Amino acid sequence: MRRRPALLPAATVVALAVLAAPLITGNLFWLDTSALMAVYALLALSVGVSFGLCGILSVAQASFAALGAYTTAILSTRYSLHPLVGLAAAIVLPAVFGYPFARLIAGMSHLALAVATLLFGHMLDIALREGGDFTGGYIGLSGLPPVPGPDSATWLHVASWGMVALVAALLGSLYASPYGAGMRSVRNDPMRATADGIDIGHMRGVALSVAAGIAGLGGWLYAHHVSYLGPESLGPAVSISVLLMAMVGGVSTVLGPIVGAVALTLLSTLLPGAEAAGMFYGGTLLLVLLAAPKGLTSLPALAGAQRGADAGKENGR
Amino acid sequence: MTLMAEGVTVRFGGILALDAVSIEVQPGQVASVVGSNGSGKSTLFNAIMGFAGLASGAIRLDGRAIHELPAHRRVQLGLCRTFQTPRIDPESTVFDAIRSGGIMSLKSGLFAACLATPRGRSEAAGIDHRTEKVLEELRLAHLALARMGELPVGTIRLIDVGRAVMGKPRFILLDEPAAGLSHAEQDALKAQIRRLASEGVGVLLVEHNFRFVSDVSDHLTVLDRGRVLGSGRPGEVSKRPEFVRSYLGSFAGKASAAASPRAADTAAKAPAVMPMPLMECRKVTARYGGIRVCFDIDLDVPQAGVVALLGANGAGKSSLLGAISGLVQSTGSITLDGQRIDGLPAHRRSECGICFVPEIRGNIFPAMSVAENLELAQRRLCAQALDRMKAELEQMFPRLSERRFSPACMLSGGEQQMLALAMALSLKPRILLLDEPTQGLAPAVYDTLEAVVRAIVGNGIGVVLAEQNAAFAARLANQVIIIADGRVSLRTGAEILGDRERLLRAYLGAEPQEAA
Amino acid sequence: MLKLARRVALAAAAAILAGAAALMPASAADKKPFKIGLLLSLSGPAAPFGIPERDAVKALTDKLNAEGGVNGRKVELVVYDDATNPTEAARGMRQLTQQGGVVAVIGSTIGSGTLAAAPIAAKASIPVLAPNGTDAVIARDKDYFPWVFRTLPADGVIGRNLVERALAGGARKVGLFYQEDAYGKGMHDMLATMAKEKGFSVVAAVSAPLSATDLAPQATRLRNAEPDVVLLQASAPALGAAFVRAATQVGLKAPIWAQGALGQKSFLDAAGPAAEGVNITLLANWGNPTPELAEFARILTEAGTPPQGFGEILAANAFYAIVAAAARIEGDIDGVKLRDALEAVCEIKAFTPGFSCYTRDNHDGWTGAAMQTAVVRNGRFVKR
Amino acid sequence: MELAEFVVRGALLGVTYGLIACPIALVYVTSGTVDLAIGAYVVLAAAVSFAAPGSVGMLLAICVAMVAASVVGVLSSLLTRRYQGDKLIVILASFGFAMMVESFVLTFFGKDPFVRQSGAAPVEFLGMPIARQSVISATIGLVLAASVYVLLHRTMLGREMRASADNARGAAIAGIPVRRVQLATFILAGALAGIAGVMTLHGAGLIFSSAVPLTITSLGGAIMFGLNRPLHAFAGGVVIGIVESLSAGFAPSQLSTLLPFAFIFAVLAFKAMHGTEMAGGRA
Repeated sequence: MRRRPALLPAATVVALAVLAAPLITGNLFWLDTSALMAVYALLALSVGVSFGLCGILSVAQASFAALGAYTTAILSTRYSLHPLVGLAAAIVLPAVFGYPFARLIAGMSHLALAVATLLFGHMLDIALREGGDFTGGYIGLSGLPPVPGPDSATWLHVASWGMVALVAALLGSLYASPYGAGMRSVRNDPMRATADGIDIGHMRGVALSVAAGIAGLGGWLYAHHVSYLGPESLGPAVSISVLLMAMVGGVSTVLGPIVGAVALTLLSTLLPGAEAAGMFYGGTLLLVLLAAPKGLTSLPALAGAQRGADAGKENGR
Repeated sequence: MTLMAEGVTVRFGGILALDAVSIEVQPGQVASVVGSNGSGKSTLFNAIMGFAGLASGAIRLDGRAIHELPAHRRVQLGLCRTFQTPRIDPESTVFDAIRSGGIMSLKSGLFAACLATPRGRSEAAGIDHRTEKVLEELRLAHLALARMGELPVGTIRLIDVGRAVMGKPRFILLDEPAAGLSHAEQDALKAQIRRLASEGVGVLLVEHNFRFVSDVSDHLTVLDRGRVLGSGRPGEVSKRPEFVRSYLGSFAGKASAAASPRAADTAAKAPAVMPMPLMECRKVTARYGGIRVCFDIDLDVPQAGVVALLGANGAGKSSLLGAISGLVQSTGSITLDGQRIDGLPAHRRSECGICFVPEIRGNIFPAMSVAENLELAQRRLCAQALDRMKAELEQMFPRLSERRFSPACMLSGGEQQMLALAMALSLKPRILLLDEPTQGLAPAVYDTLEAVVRAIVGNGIGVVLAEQNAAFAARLANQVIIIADGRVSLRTGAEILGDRERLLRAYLGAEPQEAA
Repeated sequence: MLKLARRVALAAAAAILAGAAALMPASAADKKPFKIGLLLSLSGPAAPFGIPERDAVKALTDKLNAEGGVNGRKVELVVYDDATNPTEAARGMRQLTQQGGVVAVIGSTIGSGTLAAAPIAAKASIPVLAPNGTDAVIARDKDYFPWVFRTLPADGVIGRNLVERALAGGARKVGLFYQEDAYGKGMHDMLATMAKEKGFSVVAAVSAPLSATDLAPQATRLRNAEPDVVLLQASAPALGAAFVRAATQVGLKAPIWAQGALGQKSFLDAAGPAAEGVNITLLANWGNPTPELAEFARILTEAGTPPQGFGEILAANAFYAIVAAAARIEGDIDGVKLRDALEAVCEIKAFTPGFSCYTRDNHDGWTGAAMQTAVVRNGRFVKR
Repeated sequence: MELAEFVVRGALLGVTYGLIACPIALVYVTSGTVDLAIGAYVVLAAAVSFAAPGSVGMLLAICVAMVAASVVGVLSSLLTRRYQGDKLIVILASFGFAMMVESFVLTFFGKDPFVRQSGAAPVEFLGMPIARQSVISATIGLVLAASVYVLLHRTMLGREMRASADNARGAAIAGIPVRRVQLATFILAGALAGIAGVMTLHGAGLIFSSAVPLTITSLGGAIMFGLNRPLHAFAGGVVIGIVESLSAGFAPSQLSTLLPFAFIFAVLAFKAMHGTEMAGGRA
């Protein structure tokens, strides 16, 4: 088995979504949570493509999602266009923006790039607030049409996880392809990649463009699911939390970011809330990072590797 | 139809790394560049490939100037290189590592990859097929699914060559591909290089392993400190004195007569094998991540004696010293004065008296002044010992007190080496590990350096000296251990200095492996 | 992870037991209790307002239940922290309406939270009492309009009121400092409109994000513009205090008129002597209380959460509106009945004067007459 | 004159950023990672000092900040020891810890602002009235920056820190316990942040949620002029303060918050395009 199993992540997503369906349909709160998890999963997948696959530590994924979300929100409220028109625009606009943006920032070190993208998020946030009636300003846009399709609880679950599964399938195929291997080598070793004849600037642009498109899709789902969109909805704080999700799940696999999104959303839902919420959430996060710094999906492999290392040590002594 | 470098000059800051170097490779030809460390071989590669900018000169491919193009464009035009230190992802499989060399030939792009279109899939299958073919040619098919990190460095180098071949290059630049390869692996590599040449690919080779070079090359260029020293057919070049000088150490020729008696002197003072060695290493194997670089090496270091580790670049000398000092992961036992120290972290071993001076003066702090460097090294000394140490160093290294306020990075190479030794002595070592102290130094400094090391030994310190410069090492050594391909190839006394033929053979890895 | 799961399970079990224990006396009572949802910002930037809101409703609920509830029905509270995040507010509304079984929701602390959550409440036919002044919350053109009621005068009304009072002395040149959120920006835009209407000029308008600490540059800019009067539109006590302190430091001498949201003890504490002479329009004045307000202060203090500012007032308004509506309902209470009852409420045991009536067309309830002018003297708000 | 006043006020404001940027850089040079909880120590110290008045309270506050910083120091050591190389995990872990501290402050010290005003009259400087506390804070800031310089260049611990940063391998060879030195740097960073917290408490004041914005602005300032020079980072913080002040003073209010961000972004993009990035950061 030389090929990475391209469709396995997507199949896993479908299987889990089907398994979870009976628990979720009939319970609107969990349905809501499930749709939100799907939004976060898409955003975390976007982190996966930009950072996990191509090594661009962008902390602006929620801002790309906001670009997509505002696009569809403005199209559907101001111009009364169908959400499906908005869907295309919400994916294309961030994707088109992502390429030159990546070329602009690609020369920075990891840390500078992270800071720069975070600042970009803040700037977009301010621009949206000051956008007046066009963006809804500080108050935001409300009354967005729902996700198109039958008005049933199950449909939302099917539609949102269907999107995640579709993206996972496309990414699974990308990750397994030689093209994906090229992106991975840009992440692992830009110099080596150059010596392989890869135009690393172009590759980074493509990766961030794809990532922004996926984030835009997440933004679309967010906008039409929540039906309200304000500057805080998909702000820099969300960018940081989806980065956490991707890292907690395992950033370099297709399934990892999805697992991370589900795990951390569950965590914030189940842990006690109010003033002390941050202590529980932050504390659990630290424990998870200590236990599995390469992500939850790496845990089985990690246990194996640890055993191997211990065995090696014993042999050495 | 040639690859040419014309009068290539490269500067790094004020340093002239390459000075008007010209070289030419024809299709189907194997051309090699040899030269000691720091002679500019890798810089030449970088200049040709676009990883280093030219100050003047030109790179031409089929007459077209390509030195303005970015590196990846040059690769797409048919140039390809390997790296001296293999750049690998330890997690990836051998199959993926080789396959990545073929990615640039993809015609289908992102959409084909995401949607797995028939065209994308057939292209991917084509690349996979070629990868399998290359694996078989390299006789590595059985390792296709092994992780890169688990392989010995020799295999990794071979894989790197395969990776370069995948791009169907017209010219291939191999940077020390044979370092660390076993004989069988070297043979596979030779076959691969010959096949490439016969298919019309031009090969440019940088290599220390002279036997390997003479076996495969059609043409040889000797570089020395950024200049072309000479060129011609391998058989002729190796007989020229300037080659021998560049290869075995710059004053090997002139010093051989003078050095032997001195070495013999030292040998008489301290017998080759001490009854009770100060430090004993048994079956030491060093590894970087998963890559093992030297294997099962035994080493005894006497008090007040010098053990010289000789061998070509990449043979595993530095890694062994790193393993002893605790900076490189290792297995095997290391005992100092009867105490096991192999479990200790590096800074504890330093406290026990193991002091390492890495190559290119790696123990000094470049941004800090000479005085600060020394104060750091002397910080554990009590007032009395400090005064004594200062006086001692003052006498040994008078230059350093003159330059006490300049930052270490502003010192000349020789002064830096003196500082590195002064810092090492300040730590009151019992064992001093010196890694290539002559590297990058002008021959004028060698005598000073030799005197200093003698003085150190005179103080009862055991010295392990890793050198490429065999002549320099042999002038000091009581015992000589020659390492080739990460293993001991010859263990002998200093008298080997008299037998230059044999030394050269062992050095080049031609001596039969040490009988256990 | 296993340990965590066990701990979560234990916590859940404990919560169920506690819930059951709480239910015991209620089920023993004559009538079924009804539940009110609190969808408030208990963490994040708006926590300084959300926390007192929750504390006030808790104290009032305990008191009401101790007195026998509404027509024999006790009140239970279900609390959800939206962390000052509209996404969480929407989710919280879903939880409260679907799982919490509430008949009314008080929230959210800030406008965007209410805007995100109100459509969900409307779908579930649950009335929402919004303790924020954001104009869009009570917009007639929205589908959720029939379900949202405001528990204070709208920002536009309060703002207009403030400007009128500040200019009553004949000032023509106005300076404005506002915080960068819907509350501040709304004032900024309205002031521009009013300037055209009334013929005064806005000589400088400066802003700062809620996270700003040192406002000396902003105060300097206002000082240099030489306004007759400075309007201070901030709800965050830290920001308001930082501004008046900066104003004293840089020598900004023009009188400052602050919006009622700063009518908080923490503003006075943080501003110290710099707050002296600051004029403010208050919803209620803890420093100079009516007898009812003094009683409320006593209840809060006894509950261990002494009064802080306006959050308690807004929450109490909301709470008593629900109580007043619930009192009109015979039989089981549900969202629809409660909404209908709310639309007929004219009498609330409110601490803010100026309540007219909630009607089918008017969900705003309070008018500008609610505001009273005060000035800071010796670290207290006193009637002007 | 007007311009000069905004520059001076900006510099005074920037001292706080500088005092936070400086420890960010200190931690970065010795351990190659960034402690995102640094702003949280500032808030924590301010809260403790607010709750416990007097000089004992101040000392206690600084100690608490140091203890909190040592937690991240130990975490960093644990994470890097087990999984070499990936500094990002440490950065994320420090963010998680910052969340915990913020929540801790909110739970135990409350939602109200932490401010303590002196009530002293402003002093005149070049004809502009300036709060006495600002002058004191700026003085303390400069003294601390100078002390950091002295510590780094005139003491053995400082030399060990610089040595660990300059050449970690060489430091280990010279017998310097690099990990312990790194932990010491974290604790020192905590102390600086603690002092910044106490200073801010007596100046502009802050609230439980100030931690993240403070960290981001200061990190931006630190990274602008090279994260591997603590004193450059301090200067970067001061420059950010000046840019903020000028922007608040002259830009339309809609843009005043955006401009400082845009300024840092532009500096970073400029550096990346001109290839000076390599000298500026190692990550």
